[in-house]
Amino acid sequence: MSIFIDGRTRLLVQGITGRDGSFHTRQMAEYGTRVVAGVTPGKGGQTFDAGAVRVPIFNTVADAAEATGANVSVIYVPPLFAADAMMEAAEAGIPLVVCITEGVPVLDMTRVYPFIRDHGARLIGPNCPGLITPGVCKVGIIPGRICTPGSVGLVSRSGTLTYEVVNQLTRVGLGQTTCVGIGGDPINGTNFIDCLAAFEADPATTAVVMIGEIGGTDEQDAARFVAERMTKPVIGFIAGRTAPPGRRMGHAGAIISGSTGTAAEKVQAMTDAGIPVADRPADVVPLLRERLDASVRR
Amino acid sequence: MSIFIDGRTRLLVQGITGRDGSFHTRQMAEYGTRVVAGVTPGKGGQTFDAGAVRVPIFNTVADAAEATGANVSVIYVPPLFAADAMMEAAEAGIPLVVCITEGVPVLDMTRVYPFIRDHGARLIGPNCPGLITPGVCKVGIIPGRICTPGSVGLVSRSGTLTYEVVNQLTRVGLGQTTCVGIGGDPINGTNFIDCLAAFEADPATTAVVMIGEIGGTDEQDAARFVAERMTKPVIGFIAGRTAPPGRRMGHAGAIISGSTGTAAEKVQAMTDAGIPVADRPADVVPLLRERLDASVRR
Amino acid sequence: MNIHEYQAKELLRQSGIPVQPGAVATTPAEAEAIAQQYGGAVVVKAQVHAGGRGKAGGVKLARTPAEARAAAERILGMSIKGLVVQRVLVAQAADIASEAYVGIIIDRASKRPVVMVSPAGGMDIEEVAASTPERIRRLAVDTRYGLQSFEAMELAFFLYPDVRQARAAARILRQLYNAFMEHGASLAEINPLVTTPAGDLVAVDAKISVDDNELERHPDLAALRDESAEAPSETEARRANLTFIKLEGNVGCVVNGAGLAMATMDLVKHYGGEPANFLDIGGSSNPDKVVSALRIITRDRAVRVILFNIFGGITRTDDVATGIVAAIRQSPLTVPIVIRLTGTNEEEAVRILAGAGLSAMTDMDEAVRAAVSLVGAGKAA
Amino acid sequence: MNIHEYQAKELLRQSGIPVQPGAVATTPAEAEAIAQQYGGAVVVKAQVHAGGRGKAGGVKLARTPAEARAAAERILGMSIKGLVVQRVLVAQAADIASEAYVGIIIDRASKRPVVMVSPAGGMDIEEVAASTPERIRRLAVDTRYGLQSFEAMELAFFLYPDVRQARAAARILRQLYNAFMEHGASLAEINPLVTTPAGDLVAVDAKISVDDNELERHPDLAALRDESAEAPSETEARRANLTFIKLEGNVGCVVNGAGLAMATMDLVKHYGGEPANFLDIGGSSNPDKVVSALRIITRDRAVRVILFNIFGGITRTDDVATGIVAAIRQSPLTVPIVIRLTGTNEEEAVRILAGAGLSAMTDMDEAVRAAVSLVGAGKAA
Repeated sequence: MSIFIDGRTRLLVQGITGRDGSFHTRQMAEYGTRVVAGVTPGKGGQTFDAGAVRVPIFNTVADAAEATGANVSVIYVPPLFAADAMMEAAEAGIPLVVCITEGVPVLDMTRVYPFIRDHGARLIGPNCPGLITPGVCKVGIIPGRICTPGSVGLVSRSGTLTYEVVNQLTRVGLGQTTCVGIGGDPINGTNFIDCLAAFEADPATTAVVMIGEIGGTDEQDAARFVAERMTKPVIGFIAGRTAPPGRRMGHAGAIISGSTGTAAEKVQAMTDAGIPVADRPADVVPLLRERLDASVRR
Repeated sequence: MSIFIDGRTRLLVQGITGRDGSFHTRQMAEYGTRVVAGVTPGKGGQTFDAGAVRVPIFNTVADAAEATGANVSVIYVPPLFAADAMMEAAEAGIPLVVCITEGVPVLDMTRVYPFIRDHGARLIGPNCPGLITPGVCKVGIIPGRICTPGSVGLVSRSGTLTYEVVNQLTRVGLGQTTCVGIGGDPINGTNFIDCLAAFEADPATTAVVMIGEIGGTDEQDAARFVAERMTKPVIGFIAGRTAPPGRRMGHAGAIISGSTGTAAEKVQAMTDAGIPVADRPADVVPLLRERLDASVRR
Repeated sequence: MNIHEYQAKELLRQSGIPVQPGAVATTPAEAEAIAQQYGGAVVVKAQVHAGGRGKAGGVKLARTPAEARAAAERILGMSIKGLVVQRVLVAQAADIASEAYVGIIIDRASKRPVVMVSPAGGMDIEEVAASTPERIRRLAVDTRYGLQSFEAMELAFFLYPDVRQARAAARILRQLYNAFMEHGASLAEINPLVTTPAGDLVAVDAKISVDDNELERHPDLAALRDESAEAPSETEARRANLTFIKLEGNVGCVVNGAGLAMATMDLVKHYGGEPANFLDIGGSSNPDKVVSALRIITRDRAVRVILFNIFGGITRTDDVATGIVAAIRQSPLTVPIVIRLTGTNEEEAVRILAGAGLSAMTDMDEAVRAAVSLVGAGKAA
Repeated sequence: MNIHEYQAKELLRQSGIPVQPGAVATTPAEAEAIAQQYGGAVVVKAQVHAGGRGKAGGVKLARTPAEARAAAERILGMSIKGLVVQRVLVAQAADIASEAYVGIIIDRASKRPVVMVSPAGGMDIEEVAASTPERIRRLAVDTRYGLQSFEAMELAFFLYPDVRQARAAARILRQLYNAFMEHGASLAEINPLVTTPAGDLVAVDAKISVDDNELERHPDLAALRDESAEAPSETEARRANLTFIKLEGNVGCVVNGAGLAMATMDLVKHYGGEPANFLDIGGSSNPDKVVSALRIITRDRAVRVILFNIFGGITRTDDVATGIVAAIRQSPLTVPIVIRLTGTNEEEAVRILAGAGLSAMTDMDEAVRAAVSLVGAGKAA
């Protein structure tokens, strides 16, 4: 079992013929993901050679969804076109939209967010590495070979830091149900709580690692959620403990949220919620082991 | 009993110090309606003399709603300010908003309609005479003396034509639970079906008169609703049987709806649904009597 | 409010849409000069608020400036559906590879603006809808988001398989949508949207109607109104804030409220009469409005009887009575008048009318029957 | 991207907001000429991207043109928080009855732009938030509808009991919101929004930051960038598409990905070191980016050791290795370098580095410890 993607995932790639889109389509197909359609306006009717399969290309997501029954879309289009691509996918009835694109203007996201919600879809990202259900299906850019199937869920705001942690889990044999990179942009579609709730509901997941960073209050909200609603052990890590204050968000954001979004504040909130927080990435594995052992003993 | 408004109605008047607003506030108060607040920006803190009561004036609907617990708002502001007024009322949490103003731009309504829906409010109008629960409460401009309490529900797209029919009902002793004028604009907040469903659910209403006119497909949709969902007798009237085609809507509207919105089409749909349709306003009363007698006999 | 083709094209041009070049002429000499300036063939088109200009001979191709002059000579002053042509548009003739239709209107059912496109351009879209409905594609736009790029592309691909043309059409659709919203339009269409042999898109005919309720917000658009292109009764009615539609019968109707006005017309027919007009004096009418209404009605020589049907709510019936008396004092009636009024200040109204020797009824049915029976009698009531 | 006060004011002026008149001078003579032209008292203000200009002596009142010249002489060339003043704004001094704050930023929690207003204008809004939070009112704007009139009025009444001023403020708030959206801003504020003794509102200081991600869409705004007001390393980093923030330590870090970069800095601290910078080379990095990164880092004289931490995903580690080798060939390093790389094309990367006599580690912890232990050693690894 897993969250969000599994063996029934039928993937559509928006921007399939672009530089990043074509490269990662091949990677995803090679990993075993069922890539059923691609979209590049003007190339409708052509096919894309993804190695193992030839993927039909369509002019629009609506056409692609109708013809192929795609149920997940992953977006690799340039930043100024990403908002339109996300909304196109939601409008076409795709229930899960994953946007890899980095550099999407935040004001675009103030329109995309309600649009996605109005359409009952889930958005992961933008500016995220996507997600992977090891051994089954990968949507995005997380390197497949650093993952292995297992029972740990992982959710992270970061890209390469996720790889770092997943890699350590895999090296010691702690496989994963699903690893989700939710992205670090100020406005994104899916937050920690969404993923934690999904992991809590997923019978195959026995523990969760959450990797946060400075800025915003998402980790604090997640900590409260863990304390109040979760039965499974959660281990945390927060990047940016030594970051100088105010360099990412500016002061005004802090005024609004009533929080400066510092690492200290987040670590405190997580500790208060009973979440062990690793000091170093290398401490995640021992902390996780400890909690898993404790669970078993209980 | 009644629909939408009753003895618990606490009315707020937007544009209370304007020409129409001040006149009708006095009329409504005199009729016994509980007018609890008025809004005129810049006159916050003053009071309005409504004869029987002095009504406190506020600068904003939010202030008024918070201070007085108003649960219905009626709007008498100039047409170009009406959209803002309707949205202000909905945003302030007023569950029923009645807009009397005529001449609201239809593009304004394309924004107001989803806004009202997003806020879970009900809008009646714009360009409508409002509604009255005879003997209890009146919101809008329907003359109180032509109504009398009873068990007939009335819903109409028209203003004075409504008065004509209500007057005839009253003259022969057929009193009304509630009379609702939904307005004749291309985009309005509440349609026939909304009112028919409310009358069907209202134990005090035993029969309904619906008064339609040419344009759109609201009457046809309502006819289907009556056939499928209503147990109470419904009598109809359609104005505009002799109107030249295409003078109100233009051809393109008809293309969209797949209908020309003619009176003949509407009368046919209603007849097909088992709704007796009066040829003249004066025929409404005999038709209604006939159906009521039939109901009693059943 | 309708505006002329040349005005609509100017608005579209301002929105960035590629529009066939053209200029307006009010004389044959001006038309010739414009043709001279463009060099090649031009099309001379009557600027009137009426459909079917082509069939009426109001659109002519001219290969030379002299032909343009001759065409303008024939078209200017021509009457199309009762409207005299005062201006022609002299436009560069476009080379046409194909023609499409794109338009936007308000849809009551979805409560949204709806964009319609069809590859069957140049034809009346009504005809396309009737004969080949599958050649029209519609999209209801959520105004909270506007017409999105992807939506415009979906529509554009329905018109053009070629991606370059589809992109150009998508851009035009979004510009048209923006123009529609910005100008408070109730209709905006480009028909035909021409593809040239080189593959470029250009708007060759355009129509925009502006919601009258928006005009106060758009004084620049209100200024585009061409009263010379309207019937004088329409102009007067609009200025007096009355809704007036001329019909073919002889019973002149003055009513308060559109629904009651239609019901009154229906009842006139029911009793075998023919309404001469739809006239709604609206709510909160003052005596001046009534005077204007009577002036408009009596100008119609077909009218044989005047029927007032007033149900006073906001409308004070005494105001109406005062208006009737004032109008008759200004110019005595030459046809009979039947007055039905009931409601607000009814007693006062009856008193005012009696003072001028007029009587009033209170029942609508009775009044309509009386008016119809008076048609042909030709004497004052 | 930050723009200068005078640029922000020009944008607000274009949006219709009443702005204090002013003009930019780059010399004392120009400042005098501007003051001469305005006649009365002026304020001479340093145009730098730094807060606290007033406390630093960068804002001076001048009663005469001569005083304006003298003020400009003192301010031009002055260094404020390390930034040299190249321009001054010479603005007509405003008569002040009261001061308010109005601003808009993006709020992560509501995922909307939030409008903030406070009658405590002229102060740092952070200070107001800390000391008298009840004097700030916030509104999260639903961008699907925009800032509505009634919302603007609610905020405006919080600032001004007088309806005339409230209406003027509501108009300014909507204009500010439109400017914010139109220019792709991440921050737009007017502080103070001054009420004159006559009761008029005027923007006396303004600040706008534009989302860097929007600049491609707004070439006119991108052109407002003042590179003379930036540190050279920031300019170079931006041009190379690197995210670089200078810090106070001596361990120069080059990392791919912001999260990993922060985690690397944290680990440096954890082992007793001090990071000299945050530097994210991003995904899909090419060798040129790495060369730029090394050039930026080595320019910092405080750096005693260079630490690469690369986890190859999209980033190919062989590209990074190629870049390192190329940079060292161009200008040999004078400080030791520690390289950790793992992931995509790792074997090839190791081979490339070995060819230049460099070795690489695969464990992050180990690499960071090694780098920290090398601080002070001063010799190449």
